[in-house]
Formats: sequence, C-alpha cells, structure tokens
Amino acid sequence: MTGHDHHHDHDHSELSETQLRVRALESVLTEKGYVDPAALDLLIETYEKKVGPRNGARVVAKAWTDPAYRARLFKEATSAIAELGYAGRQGEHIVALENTPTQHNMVVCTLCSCYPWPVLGLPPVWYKSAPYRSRAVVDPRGVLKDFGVTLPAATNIRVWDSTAEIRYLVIPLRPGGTEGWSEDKLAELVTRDSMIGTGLAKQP
Amino acid sequence: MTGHDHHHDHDHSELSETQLRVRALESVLTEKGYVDPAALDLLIETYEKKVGPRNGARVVAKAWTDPAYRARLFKEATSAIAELGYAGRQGEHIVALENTPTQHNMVVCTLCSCYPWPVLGLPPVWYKSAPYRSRAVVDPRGVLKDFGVTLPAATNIRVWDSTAEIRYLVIPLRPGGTEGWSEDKLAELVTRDSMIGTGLAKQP
Amino acid sequence: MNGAQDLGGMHGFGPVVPEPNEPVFHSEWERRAFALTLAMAMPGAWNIDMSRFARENRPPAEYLAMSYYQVWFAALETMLKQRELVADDEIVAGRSLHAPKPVTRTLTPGDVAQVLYRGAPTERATKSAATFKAGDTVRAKTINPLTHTRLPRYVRGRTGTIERVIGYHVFPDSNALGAGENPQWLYTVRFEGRELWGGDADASVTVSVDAWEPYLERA
Amino acid sequence: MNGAQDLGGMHGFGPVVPEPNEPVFHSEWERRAFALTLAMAMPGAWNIDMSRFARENRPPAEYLAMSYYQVWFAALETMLKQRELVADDEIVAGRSLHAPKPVTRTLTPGDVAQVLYRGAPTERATKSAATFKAGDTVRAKTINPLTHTRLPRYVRGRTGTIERVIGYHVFPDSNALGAGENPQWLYTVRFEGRELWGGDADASVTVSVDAWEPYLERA
Repeated sequence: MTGHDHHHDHDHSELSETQLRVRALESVLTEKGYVDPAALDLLIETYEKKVGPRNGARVVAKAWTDPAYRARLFKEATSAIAELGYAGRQGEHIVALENTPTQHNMVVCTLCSCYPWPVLGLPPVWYKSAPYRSRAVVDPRGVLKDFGVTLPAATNIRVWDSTAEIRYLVIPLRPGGTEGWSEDKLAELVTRDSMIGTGLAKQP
Repeated sequence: MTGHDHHHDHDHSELSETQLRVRALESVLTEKGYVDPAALDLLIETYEKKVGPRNGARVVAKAWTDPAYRARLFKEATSAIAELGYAGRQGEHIVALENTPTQHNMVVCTLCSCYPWPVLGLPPVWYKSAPYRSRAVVDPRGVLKDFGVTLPAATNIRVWDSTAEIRYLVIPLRPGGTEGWSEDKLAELVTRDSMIGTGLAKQP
Repeated sequence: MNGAQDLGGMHGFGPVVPEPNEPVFHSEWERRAFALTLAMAMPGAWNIDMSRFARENRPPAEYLAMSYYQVWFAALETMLKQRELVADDEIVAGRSLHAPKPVTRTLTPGDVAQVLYRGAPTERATKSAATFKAGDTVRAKTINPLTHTRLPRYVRGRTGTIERVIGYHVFPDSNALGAGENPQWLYTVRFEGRELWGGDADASVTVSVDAWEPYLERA
Repeated sequence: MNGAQDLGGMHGFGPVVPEPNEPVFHSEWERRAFALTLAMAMPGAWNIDMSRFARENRPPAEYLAMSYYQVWFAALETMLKQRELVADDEIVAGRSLHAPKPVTRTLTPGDVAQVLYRGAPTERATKSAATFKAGDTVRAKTINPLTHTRLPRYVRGRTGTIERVIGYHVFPDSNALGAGENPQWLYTVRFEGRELWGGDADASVTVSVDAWEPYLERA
C-alpha cells in the first residue's frame, strides 16, 4: 500500500523481465527471417542520431526569417518542410500552427502518442504519459505551469488533439532582440517544447 | 508482460504486506484508545453471521404471499422492511423494484459499491469489481449472460445506478408452480443475485 | 473527480466472474480493515462522502490494481494521517509513539447494534420547494470538478426524465469537502440507453441515476 | 473502445514531469522493441490502426501500469501470435521451433531510409463530396464501439465548429478491423472548452480534434 515504493520495486523486476522477453523475441524473429538485425540497427540509429528536434528548429528559424517560406509553411506545411529534407513516417501530413501574441497552440495526443517524427524525432516520455494526455485538453494552463510557463490571462489557448494522421508543429513567437540574427543562431533558441506548445522559445 | 501470472504474484506479495499493515494499524489505533477490539469483533460477527441475503429473501417471500405487505413495500420500502426487523446502515432509504414479465431491474453502483446491507449483507467481490461496474449500465444483457441468464428480447431492462444514499432491492418474479407455498419455503427460492437483478428466483 | 472510480461505460475489464459460495470476507485482514473503517468513523469524525473521496482520490493505475478492501484500508490510513490521529512512524512501528489526540467518542461493544440499526439517514427537513417534478425533461449538467461528485461522466450532458422526487438529501459535493451538508432536492432521473450510448445501443435498456438538483438543468 | 488509452479529461495522474536532457531511449530493450515494431509491420502486414488497437485493447489496470514501450512490445507479441507468425513456445524458448510462415516482404537495411522517408500517407482520391464545410456547426456523435475508434469520449455529444476540411483519409474504425481503408472526409472540429468541460472551465481555451465524417452530425 506504500504505493510509491512498491511500484518502483515492481518496475525494476518488470524491466529485467521485459529485457529478456525482448531479446528472446528478437532472436525468434531473426531466426525465422522476418527481421534483419542490421535493419533494426539502422532504424535505431536514425531516430537516436539523425532525426530530432533540431530539424524542427531549422524549420522554425527559417519561418522567422523568410516571409515567403513562412507563407508556404502555413499554407502547406508538409511540402514546405520537405524543402528542408524532412519528410516521411509520422509526418506524412503536417500542419504548422502559428503562435501569436493572442493565441498559444499546444499539441497532444490523448489516445496514444501521435507526434511529428520527421521534425521532432520520437516523443519524450512525458508526452506519452497519462498526466499530459489527460490534462492537456482540460487544463492546459495547469500543464504549462508544470513546465514553468505562465501565459497572460488574455492569451487564448488552442489545444490540438492529434486524433488522425495529421501531425502538428507549433511555430513559437520569435523572441524580441533577435533582429538580424542568422537562421543558425535563431535555431538555437527553438526548444523542442516550444514546438509542442509546452514551452516558449528561449530569450536571447 | 504475461499480465496474468505476473499480477497473481504481485497480488500475493501485496496480500501479506497488507495483512501486516492492517495488523499494525489496529495495534496503533487500539493503543491510542480510538478503537475497542471487542467492538471490531462485534461488527465483523454482525456482517459475517447475522446480516445477509436471507433477510432480503424473507422480504421477497412475504411480498410474494401478502398483497397488503407487497403494497406497503412498493410504497415505502424502508418502513415495510423495518417491520421484519431489518434497518440501518446502508439501508436508511430503501426502494423496492418490481420485476414484471415486461421489465427486469438490475442494480449497480458504478462509482463505488453502494448496496443494501440490512437486506443483502455486504456486497460480493464481483459487485464491487470493475467488470460489473463498467458494463452493467451499458450492456446489462451481456452481464446477465455472464451469470447464465438470458431474458426474452422483448423484456425491457431497467438499470439503477446507486449514485446517492438510496438503496435498491429487486423483487424478482415469483416462480410458477409455487402456489400455496409457505413464506419459508418460498424464501429458499430467493437468491442474492435475484435481488440484485443479475439472477432470477430459482425454479421449484 | 474523474478518477478511476467512475467506471460506467468503460471497456476492457473482461467478464463478470461470480465466485460460487463466496465467503463474506476472504482473509482475516479484510475482516479487520472493514471493522476498523466502520469503527473509526466515530472518533475520526469524518462522513461517508469524505471516505468515498479518500478512496477514489488516488492514481488510477493504483486504484485499479488494488482490491476493494485494499482501497478502503488505504483511504483509512489517508484520513487518519490527514487528521493527525496517527503518524507515519507509528504506522511503520505498529505501535503508538505519540500521545493520542482527544476524540469525542469511540465505538464501544455496547454501541454496535444501535449504531448499525440507526445508520446515518441523509434526508433533511426541506428548506425550499423542488424545482422539478416527475415527468420533467432535464439535462445532466456538464461538470468536471476535481473534488468529489456523484454525477457519473456517462450521464453528463445527457437528457433524461425526472421519474421520482426522492426528497431533500445531504449534498455529497459539499459534505465531502467539509463544507457542510448543504442538503438539496434529490431526484431519480431516467435516461434511454440510446441517449447515453448512441443509436447502436440496446433499445430495450434504460438507466437511471439519483441526481441532486445542482446537477440538473431544464432541457 | 472506451479503454484506458482514452485519457482526455481524466483526473488523478498527478503533474506532468519533464525529464531534463531526456535520452531518446532509456534502455537497450526500448531500442530493440521500437525497431522490432517498425520492422515487423512489413512482414506482419498489419496497419497502424491494427497496431493501435492491439496496444489499447488490454485491461485498463495493465495499460496504466505499463511503460509506453512495454505497451508497444506487448502489442507486437499479440499481433505476432494472432497471425501465427510466432508461437507461445517460441517466445518462452527464445528461439524458432517451427517453420517460419511465408511472408511477402521483410525490411532490409537498404530499404530503411526510403521506407521511412516515404512513410504511409493516409490521404486517398475522393469518391464523394464533403458534407460539411468550414464554419458549419456539428455535433460529435454518441458512439461507444468495442472496437477501435479515434473519437475520444470527451467530445462525444458535444457541439463544435468545422474549422478545416482536411481531406479524404483512411478511416481507422474500418482499417483496424481489416475491413478495408474505407476512406472518409476528415475535418478539424473545434470546441469551446466550456462546451466540453462546463461553465466553470477556462473560457480562453478551445480544443480541436480531427474527426472523420461518420463521427459527425449536423447540429
């Protein structure tokens, strides 16, 4: 009944059990010729090393500096993002959401873990967790508080529940005091959370 | 991940842990003078030995044989039931529900475990369980199937979710072929489940 | 609160499994946890709505993994600690380490029969006339309080019919908070199964809940 | 299904806890479970909606107690067994004990980049005109299928506005059952927070879902 301690113990034994089961299943699937371990390695390497929120940050920085790109991005994000070479799985149909001084966007998937992989990589644990999925749609300001973010009461909050195959990318507000910055330098200000809507871009 | 086996192991260690915790807490509460173990024994004895579905069966058998009692029962069940000496905790406000050939009643408490203790005793595990609480309100015929009961498609089913302090007692249909039976003999046909609505009275 | 206790209409729990010849209790600790819960209500001075909230107010994964008397016992511990009747170190030690808090009454063996027979009726003298009458069409309000409520999610926003004006009863949403009994008119509201679950649902099913007036609006 | 996966609006899970400098994976088995899941879709010949249903279709207490990749892995095992690609004794033994089932394609290292880059678009050539247009007022239908659906409980029966006609997309409710892609018009439907959660909710909040035409009716 000491819910917490107990659950930790539980998790640990569960983890090693899981580790063994996963290894066993991989052996079976490999022996049967259903999977090629080298392909598995490549899949892992792709999402661990190559695809991540730096992709999205480049999209945002370009949108901040290039008005024509910004226009294409809000008109048809999938192709505008593909211009930078980002496309594919879990980003087949992307929509860019424009934060403004009066509207803040926040993205969630209450039913599972839908997330725009090509621009943000794989979702963090909190994004897939019950606390976020349950509360984002009913108490987005409370969720923002968990991230240390307080928006003005006058800012409207728009929550997007990713219930279909459309993936949403928030384009945060460009911080003041960054006039004349290069795209590369601006991209450093773009955090993953600012593109989900649980954070803001860093102040310079 | 072998959900079932795993959960059983989990339950067993949890049980002994719980056993120790309950014993420890009883010692603390007794030493502090908050509880008297003799009063605890009496509470347990009351619900383990004295109060149970035989009480409700007597009410039903009387309602089957005594039209004036039946009328009082459906008009004001709490006092009609008190005539037989059954009253009190978790039965302060009782309503009797009349099964007819065209309407079957079933009682549930989706939010916790509300149950008419003075006439039925303490609820069985299945009544407090997630399968019953989740399904009774949406699929009562499916629940009845779990109990081996099939009602005619033409019978309307009325489900009562005990969300307040009103406690419901189903008065099942009197089985045919019991003309002239004594109340005592009839009471033998009245099962607990028939007074919840997940069963019917036994056939003679 | 929209916790794991609000189970009406959820899927995935599998069949109902009745236990043949089920005993009243399945182990000695269940007997004691049950009796302790009943006996402590008097010195603890909490009401049934506070108890229910203490039971449901836990992480859903925990609520669903615990047996029903485990939930009761955990809630008893919670309430004892909240009121500083028992301290954590005493629970660990299994004995009293601090002076007891003065309590107004404890349950004696001589009290038991009478206390159980009396129960705790929730009907109160009316202070107002009931707004609705049998036959009225009402809608269950859309509310989502973080605190205790007895309006299940599956009826919120749904339209039904007042079947019976039950009486004027203690309002759990207030009583659970220690904000007074705040009695309100209580009604049995009957809903068509199809109103609750949609056009594919069994047309022969109706479902009722007992709902206090603040839960309802005229439809 | 109204399983534990349908979390929108539930209470009791506590705060969101971001992890500083979170790694992409937290252990080697997460890496392998992730990659196995992606790689097996080709020989397994299941679609994403079947995968989602295999993940959510488990007892709620289990779903909530498992980590996310544990859920993925359990679903992978389920789908492999359902299709008889792997047998229980092989899972226990950790090696192949029976002849493999013929599969049409497996994922080679040479495929990976292209397969990921291509993805699996769900838009299809339209076969009908969209019933609704931007600005229309619609109600999310009351449905409670035991099978896979992407209409969360918290919007059912609620009235919102069509904000955007997205396109004509594969319908998960059919696709998850192996009953064909059955594409349907897909819309972004926006709801006022107060319509979903009641008058006490934050008036500055709106919430949208993407909903296929069969989920909607004119309000």
